[in-house]
Amino acid sequence: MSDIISLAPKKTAKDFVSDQEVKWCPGCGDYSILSQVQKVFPDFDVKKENYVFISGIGCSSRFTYYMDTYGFHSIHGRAAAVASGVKATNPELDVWLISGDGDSISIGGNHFIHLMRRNFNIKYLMFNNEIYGLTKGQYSPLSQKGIVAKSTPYGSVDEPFNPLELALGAKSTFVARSLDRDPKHQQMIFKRAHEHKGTAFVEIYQNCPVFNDEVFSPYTEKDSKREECLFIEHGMPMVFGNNNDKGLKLDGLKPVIVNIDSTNSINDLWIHDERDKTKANLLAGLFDNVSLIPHNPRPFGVFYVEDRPTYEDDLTAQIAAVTAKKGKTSLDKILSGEKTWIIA
Amino acid sequence: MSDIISLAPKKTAKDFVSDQEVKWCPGCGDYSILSQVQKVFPDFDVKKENYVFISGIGCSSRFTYYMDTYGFHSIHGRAAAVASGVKATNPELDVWLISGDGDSISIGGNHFIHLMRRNFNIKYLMFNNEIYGLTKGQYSPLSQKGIVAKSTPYGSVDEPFNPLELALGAKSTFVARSLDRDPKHQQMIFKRAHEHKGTAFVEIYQNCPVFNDEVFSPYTEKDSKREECLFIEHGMPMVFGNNNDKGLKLDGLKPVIVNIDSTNSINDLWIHDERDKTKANLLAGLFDNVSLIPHNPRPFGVFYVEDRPTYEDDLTAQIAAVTAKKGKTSLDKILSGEKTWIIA
Amino acid sequence: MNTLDLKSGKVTDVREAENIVVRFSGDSGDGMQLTGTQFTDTSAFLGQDISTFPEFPAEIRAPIGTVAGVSGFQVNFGSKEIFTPGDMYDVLVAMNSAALKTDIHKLKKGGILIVNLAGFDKKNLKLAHYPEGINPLEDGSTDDFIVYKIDVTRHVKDALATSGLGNKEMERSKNMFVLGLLFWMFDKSMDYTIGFISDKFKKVPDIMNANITALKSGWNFGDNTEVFKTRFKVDVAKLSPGVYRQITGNHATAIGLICAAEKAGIQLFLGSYPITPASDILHELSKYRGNGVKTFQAEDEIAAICSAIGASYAGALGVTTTSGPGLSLKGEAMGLAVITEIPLVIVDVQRGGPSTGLPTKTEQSDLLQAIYGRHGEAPMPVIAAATPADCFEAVYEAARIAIEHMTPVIFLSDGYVANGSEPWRFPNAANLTPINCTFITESNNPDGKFLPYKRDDRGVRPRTKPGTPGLEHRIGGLEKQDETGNVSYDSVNHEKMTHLRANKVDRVADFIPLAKVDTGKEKAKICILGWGSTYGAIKTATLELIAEGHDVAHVHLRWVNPFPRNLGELLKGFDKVLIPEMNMGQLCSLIRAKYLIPAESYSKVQGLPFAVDELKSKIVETLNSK
Amino acid sequence: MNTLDLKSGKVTDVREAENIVVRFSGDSGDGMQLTGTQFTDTSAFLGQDISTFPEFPAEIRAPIGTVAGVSGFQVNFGSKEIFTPGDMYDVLVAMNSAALKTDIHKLKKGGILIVNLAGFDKKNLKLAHYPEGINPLEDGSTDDFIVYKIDVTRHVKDALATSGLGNKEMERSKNMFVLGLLFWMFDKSMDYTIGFISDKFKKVPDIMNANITALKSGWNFGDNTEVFKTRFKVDVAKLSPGVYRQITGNHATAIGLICAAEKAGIQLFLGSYPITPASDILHELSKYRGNGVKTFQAEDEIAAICSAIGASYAGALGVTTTSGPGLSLKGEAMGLAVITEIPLVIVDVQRGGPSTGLPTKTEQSDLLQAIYGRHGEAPMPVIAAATPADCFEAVYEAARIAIEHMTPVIFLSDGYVANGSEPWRFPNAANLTPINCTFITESNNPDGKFLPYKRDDRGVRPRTKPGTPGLEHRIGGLEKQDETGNVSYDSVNHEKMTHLRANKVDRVADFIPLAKVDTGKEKAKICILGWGSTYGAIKTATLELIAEGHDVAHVHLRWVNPFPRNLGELLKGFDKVLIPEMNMGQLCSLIRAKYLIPAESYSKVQGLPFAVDELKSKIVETLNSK
Ligand SMILES: Cc1ncc(C[n+]2csc(CCOP(=O)(O)OP(=O)(O)O)c2C)c(N)n1
Ligand SMILES: Cc1ncc(C[n+]2csc(CCOP(=O)(O)OP(=O)(O)O)c2C)c(N)n1
Ligand code: SF4
Ligand code: SF4
Ligand SMILES: [Mg+2]
Ligand SMILES: [Mg+2]
Repeated sequence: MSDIISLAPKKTAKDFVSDQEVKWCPGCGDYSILSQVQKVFPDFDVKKENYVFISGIGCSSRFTYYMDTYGFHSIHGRAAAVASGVKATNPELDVWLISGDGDSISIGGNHFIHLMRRNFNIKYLMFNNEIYGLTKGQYSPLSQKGIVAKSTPYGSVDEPFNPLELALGAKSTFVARSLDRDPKHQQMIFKRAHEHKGTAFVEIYQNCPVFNDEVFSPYTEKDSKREECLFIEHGMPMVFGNNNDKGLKLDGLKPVIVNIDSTNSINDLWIHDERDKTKANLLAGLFDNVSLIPHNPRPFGVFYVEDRPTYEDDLTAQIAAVTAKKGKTSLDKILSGEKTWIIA
Repeated sequence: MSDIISLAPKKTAKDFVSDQEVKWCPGCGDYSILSQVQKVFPDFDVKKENYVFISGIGCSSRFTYYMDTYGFHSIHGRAAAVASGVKATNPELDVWLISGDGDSISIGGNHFIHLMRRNFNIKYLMFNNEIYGLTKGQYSPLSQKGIVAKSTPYGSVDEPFNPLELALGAKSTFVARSLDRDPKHQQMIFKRAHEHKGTAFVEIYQNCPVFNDEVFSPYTEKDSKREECLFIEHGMPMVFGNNNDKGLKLDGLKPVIVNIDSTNSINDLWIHDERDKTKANLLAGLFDNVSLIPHNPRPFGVFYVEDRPTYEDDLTAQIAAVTAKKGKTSLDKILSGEKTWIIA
Repeated sequence: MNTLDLKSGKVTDVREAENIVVRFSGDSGDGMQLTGTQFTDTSAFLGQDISTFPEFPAEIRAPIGTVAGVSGFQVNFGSKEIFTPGDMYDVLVAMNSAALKTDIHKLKKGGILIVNLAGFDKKNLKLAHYPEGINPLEDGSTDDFIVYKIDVTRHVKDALATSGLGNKEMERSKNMFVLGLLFWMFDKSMDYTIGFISDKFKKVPDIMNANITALKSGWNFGDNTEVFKTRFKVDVAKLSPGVYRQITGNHATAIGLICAAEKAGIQLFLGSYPITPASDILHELSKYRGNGVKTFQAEDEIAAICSAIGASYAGALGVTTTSGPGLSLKGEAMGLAVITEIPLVIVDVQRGGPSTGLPTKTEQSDLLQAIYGRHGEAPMPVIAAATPADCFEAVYEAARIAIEHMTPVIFLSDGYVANGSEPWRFPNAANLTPINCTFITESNNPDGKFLPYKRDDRGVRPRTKPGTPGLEHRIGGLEKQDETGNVSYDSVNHEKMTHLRANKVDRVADFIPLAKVDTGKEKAKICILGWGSTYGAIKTATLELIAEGHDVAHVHLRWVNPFPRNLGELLKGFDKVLIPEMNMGQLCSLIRAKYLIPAESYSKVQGLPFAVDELKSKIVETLNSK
Repeated sequence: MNTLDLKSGKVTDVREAENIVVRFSGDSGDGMQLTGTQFTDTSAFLGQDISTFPEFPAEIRAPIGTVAGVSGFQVNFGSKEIFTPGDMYDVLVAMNSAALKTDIHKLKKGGILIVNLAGFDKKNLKLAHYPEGINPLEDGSTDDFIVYKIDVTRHVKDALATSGLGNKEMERSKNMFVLGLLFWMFDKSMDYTIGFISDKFKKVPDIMNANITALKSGWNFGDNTEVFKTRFKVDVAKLSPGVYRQITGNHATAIGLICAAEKAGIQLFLGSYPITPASDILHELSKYRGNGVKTFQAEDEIAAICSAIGASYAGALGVTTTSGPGLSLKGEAMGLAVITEIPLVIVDVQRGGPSTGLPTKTEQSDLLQAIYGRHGEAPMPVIAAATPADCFEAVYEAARIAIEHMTPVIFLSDGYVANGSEPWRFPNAANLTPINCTFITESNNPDGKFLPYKRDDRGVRPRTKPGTPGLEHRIGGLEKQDETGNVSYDSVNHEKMTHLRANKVDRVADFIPLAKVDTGKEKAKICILGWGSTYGAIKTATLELIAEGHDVAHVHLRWVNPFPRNLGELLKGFDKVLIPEMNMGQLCSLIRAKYLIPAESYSKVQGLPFAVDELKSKIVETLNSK
């Protein structure tokens, strides 16, 4: 939460709608994400002028134009670097980074991992459609192996990343996953991300009806959703299934699916602890292809939260400490240096 | 191990010494690594001319010049990309990648993670001295937070990566750690790496006496080594300590240090399973600062091994499958395409 | 002339024309690209010369009905040689109000305007931002044209009433109705398109039949109703005899690379990162797994070029394809290829810049970057394609020089030639220029160690392949000692190597054709010097001006670095030199610097090719200026 | 002249000299850089003008005793104005055989050679690759010089016999002995260096005392022994009166940036990735946390420039520093800064290229890349520093133009000025040119929405700071509509914006000084046009030639883009224009292209600055050629 308390009348979602025509394809999952962001913003104690959206290039990155806030639509893969400079310069700004799967983890992979370790207080929304939308349908490093796409007509031979594992491996302090088709869940996650002081990485499954339609449908469609999704919540047991009749248990280091019945009570289930990195890694590892029999459900929610000083706070503190100790050097002193001589 | 069986008389370490003067500083840890590589090479069933060394830029990357093999000293951070092209083109070559911590995970971070997921059969030796040697002493993304270095005179505010966690998060199929001052251990690890079919990532703690002297001394000096190092071996219990009197036990998901005595027998210890990714992550997470009391020992050895098809094998197989199905199209057919017409 | 119609027996006004420009314009979802392509292919098949210009929005699918969402396809076909898609249209098909708004200003006076009435209802007019109450079809603004208002939607629905398809599906055939109508109007056979539809939808017979029905009812609509007064007759072209195909620039680039690698007897490796308008080369090449072509979709442009460098090092023809922003990222690695003297083809399909700029528009603004865009003295040859089919030959040449001269070569294409298409009298594989790729297998130094930087008389170093016994050696980005290739910080050696590298590139001029006048005569009053995709427009303008009695000549540069040996001399023979470029005068500054002649720049930076007419006026104006 | 020695009372030959060039040369571990710096600082302190040239190997510490490991420090000091570190040395100190081998060829005939005998034993001779049995001190090859062979090692050990230090530690003071000797020879006070040693080793008194003892025994050695026949007397220089300091180019760059930001009233943010020879700017700036300077060591050069762009966007002066390979990587992001019209200073400390090239050597070969090295039409101003101290003013100007004209600006330095040093009459902070940085706080559009791309009469758009209520707006890399800054794919708008951006940069010429003759007169027979670090050598050559009766003039270009308005006119006044550059003629091609004058290039690509003598011969040769 920002330290700045707004005195102005409460804003509404509409206050965050810019005058630019939204140009995504009909049915694109991006619409829902835009709308949820616009809906939760009035709830934050942040002055409108302090929001800054920074994006890379991709369909998703056009997001910036649609928010009536400050916005910078930068270049492909570099939003994290631009945002780092913004936040380092002015920590009071509430910086949101919007990026696609390609933008984030293909060309932007280096800045992505370095942002995670540095932990600037930036909210990172990655729209994952497992495809390059804007360039019309090439596979991305998050596309499933074997995908037939424009640049790989015989099926890709690329093993995809597991983006949450990657973020955790890069020392992310906040890792979450949500879905375009679940507005309430998104809103909850955006609020949690905003509360977190540090880089909050949120992966959002986003359907691209044009180039990769329905890759996430098991998780978004009514008839499969409750069997395939595991909605995790801190301190709560891991329950899923059409009738909330299934659960995950930990057998040593292995998650096992159990039926909740007379032998397995809800009390035996794995209780989600979002502060436990090992468990967060285990959860992130639940990444089975739905065609496997049997297979684990896919978790959604906040996987992991860690308190670690932000980069900008440490930097500010260092500046304060050095200034306190040595004071500010005057320009004239800087110009003259330690040793001078006079020519008469 | 390469498929190619050499018929020539067995080579010796000397056969791999090039005619170029070695130009590292006196006492640099790089010397030992060079020498261990030259020592193990004759044991591999690979023709000398099939070895290719590819490096980026840094003190470590000069390695290439000192091996009497094919070598390509490329540009800063890009060795992984160059090596991928080499291996994709000619899978028979035995490709070794040499890189520093900055080269690999600062500027080269993106190629690093993508190489891990693609799993080309490449041996990756990362010389970690937690500093930029060649550019004379700036901190690297692996330097400890607070380090005073040329570019951060008041102590760095950068949280470092844990390189093994990063590699695991990026889907590495082979992750190991060794030390410059332990020749035998290095040789063993290089052999293991070479046996692995896939990208084998080996981090080597390497002392830079000029710019970051003794950062790893707790792990290399006689008087502390056995207390601070945990040498892990597949199927073996995790024992360490001056008298082999300490061990690691798993308490649920938490590693705990125990004294091996009447209450804790060696049989209760955590047995290393290099095929278990969760445990590999736990081991990689043993990354305590030695100044902490108490603190975990630092593991050395092979953390994780996974069998996954290599990129080049999948690519070759796809080419074979498509060729088998569709045959090779003649140039004339390619030139004419499907539809032509005649002008008389 | 009034004449008996060929098929129906009705009397219609049949106009004969040498060439006709048709523009299909509609919403991105209306299938205009497909319609245009079918119309083009049919014309080509019938033996007419053609040139096309597809234009589409940067958004995948901008909101339906808006100006931002308009997608256009322009084709110029005729019985004479065609070099451009035409400045103004004879016929404009506008599927909705936004399309009309976008394109009407380029319809010739007296030209034919065909509109789909359903696209002009209140909603569509509003989406196109026409002021409330204004309908361009009714306010007199289209009076200069012959307007046909057709309720395409209704006709299609009528025709498909019994098809069992839903409303939406029926509507999708709108474009086929229009296409059928155009076929009737230009008396073109529907066979080609019927074949295409049958093939494309063979698994969904409902859709196949619907499309064919729509196509035929379009034809019949023209044939049966009395609405249309005019048909056109365009003769087949007097093209050189031979076997032809239709090809786009990107497609020609892809197969040019395949041919070059196969002719050289080496693997083709493409390291690429998708980017508009270059991605189609990656898409096309990825289809050729059966030929062993290795395409590698890298994580970014830097990895793409570096993987290609690695591939070339390992013995392949390494290629990387990109557009402006990607080229900017490749600069450092290009320097590595220069100093390691490794063959590499860098394809840059230029688009509107700077920065992300205008991704789907064309421009020639990367020329100076191609020549100078990396640190240090890092020269490399640069070649540019003149037309879609010329992409084949130009990229083939690029590969030949790269392989035979051990150097990276930049091949410049642009959005206009990349997406445009033309008929191509493709060569026989056997007749392609041989490419000599020799890997050295034994030391070139009788006295001992292999000398990887010992040059032949062309200044070219030997090519090795890792895996060759006895030739183990190291290369890299640090300055290298002459001959041995070992690292050297010696001052004089550095200067020597800098000159050796520069000379090697300069001497490529000995292996390329001399410059010559393409159209017109030597020592004319004015020379129009062009490079790249302005070729067609300049040639057409020159031809027309000569026909009109002006003393104009056209010189086209294929290699922009090095220049042909005789270029200076040739240019000095003209009174004036005018250089039209889709940039701010980049070639012009190179020519002025090298030859000290007062060449003038004619710059257009609109993301659009030159129109022949604007070129002509500018040329005449320059001729008349003192 | 023979004269009574000032202090000792002995009669020695005291030579008066206007200036003297001393070269300290030894192994990387011998402390030559420190020795040279102390000698330089002392000379400067005594009021002499100086110019220095440190040269060191690319390896951190190449094997001891080898030629690869030689580290040199050259200083030219004198009573006249000094503009270069000198071509040839009057005095060469060679600490070992490799040093002699590397540097002897530049010792003047009759010059003084001081050698450390211990560095000429069998082992050292072999390490320097002298043939078996050959010792350059004994084979007559040094007969042209006055040679002093001193067993420095032994003398030092003798002097420190009672110090209680070990052998190795004693040996470390060798360089101080030599320094003391040189101080004696040039009659310079040891006070400055004693102060320095006392300060540096205040925590280790043993070492402090050892160094001071060694220094003094060097002096005494000169004073007491009869070995030395010659001492020198160099007067203080007639420099303009004022307070001086000693400064290197990189240091001057760092503080220039601090001053610019503070004068503009904004934060200074440096996003940088280490690279030789630019890293010292990062090191220096990172010391100023107390002044709120934010340095950010990025993961790579792309992140470095992008973070700087973000910082400027957020209200800071964003700066990024690098050398050639890094500049190549920044091209794409530079285009983003161009189209978003954000202030940004890009510092490129040029080094030998291409690729990794010669990292520790100097070159001017990034000029054309600075001007053209990015895709699309992406112009930006480029300024270059002439001397170490001039880095301050040039980078300050770069920042001023960046901030006041809302544009990225490239500041070119090079390894030679970056590491070289000179006395600097530094300015008062109060007298620095003001820099006007205004952030707009209210809409500039009376009729409504804020117009982020509405320009003032200099063609400059307003600067905003996120956090300002009511001015929320979006910018980015897609082409933008004039005034509103909204995305626009309109053709005519694109051309307009391209011209607006170009004009804005061109109009910077209205805010920079006109070109003028630096030395010599207008309309001389020949103009030597230079830019960047060739300044001193060209000026010296010009002065000497004029003194020798030649009609030569020197024009120096500080802004290489845009050119000063009168440059063409000025240059056309000369019969000939010769452009010496440490590249293959890059400025030359710009001048020829722009003004169509037959400027000739004089190219040197040896990773080394021009020698005055070679310049003079070339100038005379050009004067005499027809
Ligand atoms: C340097 C550079 N390389 C490539 C491109 C082309 N490009 C634009 S967006 C994109 C990928 C888009 O995919 P993603 O990030 O997943 O976003 P989406 O469109 O799917 O939302 C690519 C390759 C570019 N604009 N710039
Ligand atoms: C593009 C580019 N940026 C920066 C550099 C400068 N540089 C060379 S090596 C290096 C880092 C070296 O550190 P590391 O990779 O850890 O290797 P080490 O020298 O410690 O072995 C840097 C920053 C360069 N050569 N190229
Ligand atoms: S292409 Fe896909 S991701 Fe892009 S706007 Fe269309 S539906 Fe959305
Ligand atoms: S600087 Fe450090 S890493 Fe580099 S060669 Fe010297 S000791 Fe080794
Ligand atoms: Mg995507
Ligand atoms: Mg290192």
